Amino acid sequence: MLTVEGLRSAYGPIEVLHGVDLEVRSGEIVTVVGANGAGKTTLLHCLSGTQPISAGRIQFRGDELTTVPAYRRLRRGLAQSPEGRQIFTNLSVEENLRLGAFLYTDERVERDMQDAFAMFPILREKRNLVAGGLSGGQQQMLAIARALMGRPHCLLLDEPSMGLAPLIVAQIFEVVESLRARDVTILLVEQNAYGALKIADRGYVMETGRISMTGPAAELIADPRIREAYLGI
Amino acid sequence: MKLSSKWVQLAALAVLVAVLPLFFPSGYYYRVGALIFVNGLAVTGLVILIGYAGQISLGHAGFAGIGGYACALAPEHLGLPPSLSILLGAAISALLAVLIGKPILRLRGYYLAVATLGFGILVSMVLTNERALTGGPDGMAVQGLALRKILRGWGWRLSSGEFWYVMSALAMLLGVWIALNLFQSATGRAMRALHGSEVAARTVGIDVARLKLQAFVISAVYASVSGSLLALQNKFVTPDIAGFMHSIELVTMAVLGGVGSVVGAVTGGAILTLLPQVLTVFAEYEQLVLGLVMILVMIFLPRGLLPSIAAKMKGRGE
Amino acid sequence: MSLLDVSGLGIGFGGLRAVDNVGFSAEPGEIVSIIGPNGAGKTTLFNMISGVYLPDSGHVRLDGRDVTGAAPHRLARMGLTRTFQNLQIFQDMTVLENVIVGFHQSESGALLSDLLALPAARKRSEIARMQARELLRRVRLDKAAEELAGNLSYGALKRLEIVRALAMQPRVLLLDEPAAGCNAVETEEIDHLIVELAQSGIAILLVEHDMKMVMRISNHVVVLDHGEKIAEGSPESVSKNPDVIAAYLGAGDEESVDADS
Amino acid sequence: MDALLQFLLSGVTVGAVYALVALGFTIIYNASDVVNFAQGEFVMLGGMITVFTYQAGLPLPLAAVLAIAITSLVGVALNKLALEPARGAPVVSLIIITIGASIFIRGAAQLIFDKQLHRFPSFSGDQPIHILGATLVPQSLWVIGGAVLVFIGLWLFFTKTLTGKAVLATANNRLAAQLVGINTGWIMTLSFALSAAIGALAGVLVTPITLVGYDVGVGLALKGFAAAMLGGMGNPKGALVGGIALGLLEALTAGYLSSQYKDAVAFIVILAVLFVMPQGLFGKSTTERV
Amino acid sequence: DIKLGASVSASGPAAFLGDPEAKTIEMMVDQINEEGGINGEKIDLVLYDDGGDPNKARTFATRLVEDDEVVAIIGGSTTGTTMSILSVAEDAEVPFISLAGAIQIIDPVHKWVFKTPHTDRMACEKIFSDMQKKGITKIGMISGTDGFGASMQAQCKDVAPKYAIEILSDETYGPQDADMTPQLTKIRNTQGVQAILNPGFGQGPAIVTRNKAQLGIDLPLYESHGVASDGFIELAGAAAAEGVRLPGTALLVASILPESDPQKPVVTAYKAAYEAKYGETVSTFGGYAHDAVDLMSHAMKTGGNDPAAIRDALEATQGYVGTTGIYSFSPEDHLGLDLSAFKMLEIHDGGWTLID
Ligand SMILES: Nc1ncnc2c1ncn2[C@@H]1O[C@H](COP(=O)(O)OP(=O)(O)OP(=O)(O)O)[C@@H](O)[C@H]1O
Ligand SMILES: Nc1ncnc2c1ncn2[C@@H]1O[C@H](COP(=O)(O)OP(=O)(O)OP(=O)(O)O)[C@@H](O)[C@H]1O
Ligand SMILES: [Mg+2]
Ligand SMILES: [Mg+2]
Repeated sequence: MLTVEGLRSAYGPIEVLHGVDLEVRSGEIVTVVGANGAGKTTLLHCLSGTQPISAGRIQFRGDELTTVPAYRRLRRGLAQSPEGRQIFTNLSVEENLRLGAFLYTDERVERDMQDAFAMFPILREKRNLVAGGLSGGQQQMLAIARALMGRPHCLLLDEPSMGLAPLIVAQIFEVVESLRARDVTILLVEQNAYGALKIADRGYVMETGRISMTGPAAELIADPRIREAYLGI
Repeated sequence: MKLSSKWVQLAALAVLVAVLPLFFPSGYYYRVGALIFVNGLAVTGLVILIGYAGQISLGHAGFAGIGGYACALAPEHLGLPPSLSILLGAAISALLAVLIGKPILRLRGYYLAVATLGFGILVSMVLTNERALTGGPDGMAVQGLALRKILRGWGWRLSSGEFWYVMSALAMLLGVWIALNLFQSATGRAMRALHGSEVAARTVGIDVARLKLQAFVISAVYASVSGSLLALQNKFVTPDIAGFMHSIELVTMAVLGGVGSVVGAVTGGAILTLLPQVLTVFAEYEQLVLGLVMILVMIFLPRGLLPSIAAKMKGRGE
Repeated sequence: MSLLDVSGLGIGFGGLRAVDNVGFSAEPGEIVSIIGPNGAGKTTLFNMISGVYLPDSGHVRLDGRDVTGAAPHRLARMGLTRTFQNLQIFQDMTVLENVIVGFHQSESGALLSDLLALPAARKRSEIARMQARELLRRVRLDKAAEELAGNLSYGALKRLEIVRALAMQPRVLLLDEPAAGCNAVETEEIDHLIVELAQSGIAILLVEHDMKMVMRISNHVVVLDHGEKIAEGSPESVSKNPDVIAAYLGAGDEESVDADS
Repeated sequence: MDALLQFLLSGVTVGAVYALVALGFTIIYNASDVVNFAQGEFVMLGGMITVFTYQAGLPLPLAAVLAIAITSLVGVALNKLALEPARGAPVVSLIIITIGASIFIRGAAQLIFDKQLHRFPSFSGDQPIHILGATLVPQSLWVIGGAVLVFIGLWLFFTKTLTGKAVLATANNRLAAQLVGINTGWIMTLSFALSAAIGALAGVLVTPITLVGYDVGVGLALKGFAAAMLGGMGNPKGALVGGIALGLLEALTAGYLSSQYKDAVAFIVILAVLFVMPQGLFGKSTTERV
Repeated sequence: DIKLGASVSASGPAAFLGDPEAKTIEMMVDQINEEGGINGEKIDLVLYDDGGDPNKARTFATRLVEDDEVVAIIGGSTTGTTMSILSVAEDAEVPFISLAGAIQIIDPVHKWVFKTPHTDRMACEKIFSDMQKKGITKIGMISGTDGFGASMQAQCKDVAPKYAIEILSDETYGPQDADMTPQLTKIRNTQGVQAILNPGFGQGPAIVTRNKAQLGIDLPLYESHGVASDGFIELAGAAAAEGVRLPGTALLVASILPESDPQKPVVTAYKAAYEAKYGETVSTFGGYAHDAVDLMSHAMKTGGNDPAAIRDALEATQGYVGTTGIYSFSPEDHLGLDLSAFKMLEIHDGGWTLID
């Protein structure tokens, strides 16, 4: 579904991704774990087209994605719930969700919105309020819901559990699993590595801009190096 | 910014000031030099306000007007020597800055811009309308500085152009020195911090309102002194000195050169002062070229001339 | 008389009572955790205690002095400071400068001495600079000291915010989700740092969704839901409270702690 | 009494001129947070192009449409050639670009056209309309009507259409806008075209009253900016109300206090309003959670 | 070659004045050079556009004397720019002919400074004497707040008592204002006003004239010499401008001047040349520049390349016939015009008519 080869990217003169190879197969949940500053967020932004890449290529559902502008990638089926939420703070919760489905004008939009409200009832309560007034966790829910409104084939999640209460974290992981059932492929970046690896099929470990390890999630959980460096066990 | 870089920047400026006259083919160049320094002084003040503290002003020419007219009016009505009138103007400007700064500095961004704009317009309107006092739109004459005569008494014969070149350069260097001191000081750092995040600045104990006011007052004094020097060397002053266009010109100079850096902003001032002099060759196309230069600089050097160039060189070095 | 005493604090936004009649106190060296579902009012409570919002009912007392509604910078000078859930970093300043700003109170003197770079001002700055470096070393950010703060990754910025607050040598420190965005190992480091701070006599208020951390280090836990305090007590007692389990922790307490590890 | 009415009519007429300029600011501001100081030049172009094409023999309506179309193109060009290449630059830099563009357009206009003042005939003649002893020229009704129509159009655009929302989203968070599939580049193009068109329309409507010359833009932009800030930047309602309020303030001051200080009084009132309402009359305060 | 310097406001708010001035200066110098120059020497013109900014004007003046080393200067479209150039010219001892109106330029007399336009004070006097003839004693005044309007307003207030004229209402408008009905309504509602006087230039007077018609105010309207051009009638509209009176120069009425008028050949020649070259109608302001260049070139014929000699020759000029009037300078009078140079004009059927 998604293939990344030799991806390099830089902020100004400083390169932070030094040739990343990665693959996500259709219907999989794949997670990327790594320390602060490893480049996980940068990688996702490269995939979404919001961060320029200096070398390498990205293929998505058989098509070349490398040169497709960011705003066209959702049309191709690639959505992201970005780090730092990036909601539209001046617009209402409902407008945020509606813009998530910017590409669509059919009646399914309304149904998707109801689904989102069902998933996060608090958003229904706050639908007419300015999104900037939401609490941190509520904004995180909104960001995830907004990404789902784009009806992605493949969803990129950047630390979706950040700032969420334990109950909701558990719920998010359930949602992720249920999305797979709906044929949505997931690339999940998480600091909660244990939780992520538990639901993932495969995992990648990223260290300072490179993939240092990869394998089935179960194997990674069992790997002592990973347990020590990322799981703190 | 390293500790020594303050002295490097100051020394570079001072050397430039001292060496340039060797290449001056005529007295007119002293006049242009003096104008550059006078503008550089006002722009340095704006760097403190805009670049450090992150507050915009579209009305600083108002303070220049106060400084200018102080030098025109105080000698005539109060019998004050022009040199002291500069201080009087600065004091009035500072006082006014406190009075209007207190209410309007609560405003942000464009709202602050329009409030300062209003202040500038009020000043220029008073200068224009109070004809009996200020001579109205046609302006009024200003007494010269006695210092030049005194110097002559000591056998130091300077032409008016040379004299003002030296005076303005000294004033600007002093202003730049102070601004660079501020940059590295606790106050300057706090100003830049509030630029980044007001809430965070507050929670580390910075009195944001007071700090903004300090920046506003300091920059007002810079503008005032610059206005005084301009009036004194022109021996004439009109309300244009306080006009909206002058305010915009000053801000443009600051941004063009790089509003975060004192020396950059002074460079911006130099360019915008020189450009019209160079462009007289294309008289018809002057505005066209001027506008184009502004656009191109901002496109290719979005953080202003000096900082952008510095960043580019640094990038290449790495 | 406690070091920090909060009583009956409340605030509303439009029709919503975001925090209602919340009270607790904290002693030097104590770690008080505030937990609760998303939108329970934890950050809002912090905003009121630190003077960012003006509460419409209740009191905040510091050393017995009523400081309700005092400006944040006044509170900071009295020794109360905080970090932010949504990062508030001085983006265009270097990492080192960010920390030096934290030393503002001890560093700043008369404006004139700053303008003229008098020796006294230079000396104060030099001291602040050295101390700032020391602090950066403590959270392993000393290598990045000269970088622009805006270029750091999220986790690094979180740590930077904490040391900036430490620079003030606070007596009361409010931490809003300090471990968010950090992996288990990094969380543990922050964990140690907080315990260390508490041991040095600072009263710490902690908002955090990482239950493992909360249970491990708190002396006292306050639980909010819908703006109201629904429980408080020792970590053990709170974690067994059925209301808390229902509202926040979820059925399998075990599991959620597990998921966080 | 008839004097008061006359002052009010004058105020509304002038206010509608300011409102039209202020409305022009809203779209670009809403799309990019940039106050486009070249907005006044769009007004000037609208007037000047109409004057010259009309003098060249085109019927007035056609000349006006042509002027609006050409000015829109200028707006698009301004975005494509000057603002887009500078994307990512700080907002002050973008503002300086618009000031540079304003100088540039003025310089070009003085070369292409001339430095004289011009006007073309009023749309519905110059026979004044008498209302209770006060008078109004028919062109004032055109200007007022134009302002109201543009306001309604913009209000519908921003509250009822998805494209309008996309414009707001682009300014609010460009990154997120791209992530939800908004072509932010196109949104900017659209915004500049619309803003320029509104500016040009203003020029077409007001020229029979205010006259037009290559350098009328600065003054209009200044007043329009003040009006927009009084009402609250970005809000069409604010632009309309702010413009009319500013016009009324000036007229009433000129009528009852001092014509010399009418601009001063207007600014003092603006300062007073901002003191109480730091976001202007209808501006939304941005909610920034920490 | 003889170097002649000029600094006018060809752009900016005073472009109205400066644009025709610049064009005229260039045209005249070309003409002189084509005809063989001054005593065989060509005039080398250095022309700057100060944009109406006094500070820039001073810089250009400095540049003219110090860098370009000109022997004489023409320019200063506005009083503000003139005053800036004035002190430079005085210091450098270079003769300077100003193109601005205010009386303070030549009163007191500065040794090196001359000017060609009438003073605004003379315009007031001309208008008031016409009012006197019509028996008007009480007027309302509405003036622009720009330099031109404000200066003339002050002068008119000053000389009004001399003509037994009382100014009952004194209103102003800004240079960019779009509607003056409030001010005019106030004047209309002032008891006893018999006529309205509007010192100003640019778009203001045209709008005042239109607004007066809109309000149906039936009082005589006097405009200043600042609007003396055909453009004004076009902008104000022939209907609204009907009956407006103003003091103008012979230039405006070139075609209807009697053959006997000594200015007739001068004004017709200038008008023909200017309109042929630039395709736009002449204005009074271009006429000021015409006279300045002409006066200067005459003085250069005797003074050659020597600033002091040129100055002396200028001061000795007697009976020179220009577009603005007939100049006779003296050490006490560096304007050299009297009221007779002004003609009272009235707009009738969209054209100019001579009153006296
Ligand atoms: N805007 C930026 N400018 C310059 N450097 C940046 C920028 N954003 C990130 N970096 C640098 O790029 C590297 C990778 O950052 P990135 O945010 O991708 O890491 P991450 O793996 O997502 O970390 P975290 O877990 O903390 O979110 C870091 O070294 C960071 O300092
Ligand atoms: N400025 C504001 N405007 C409107 N509503 C607000 C504002 N601040 C807080 N709220 C509301 O108050 C409630 C409490 O928010 P708060 O941020 O305190 O929650 P929290 O407990 O910190 O949640 P989280 O764990 O998600 O960070 C939320 O419902 C939020 O929408
Ligand atoms: Mg990240
Ligand atoms: Mg919170």
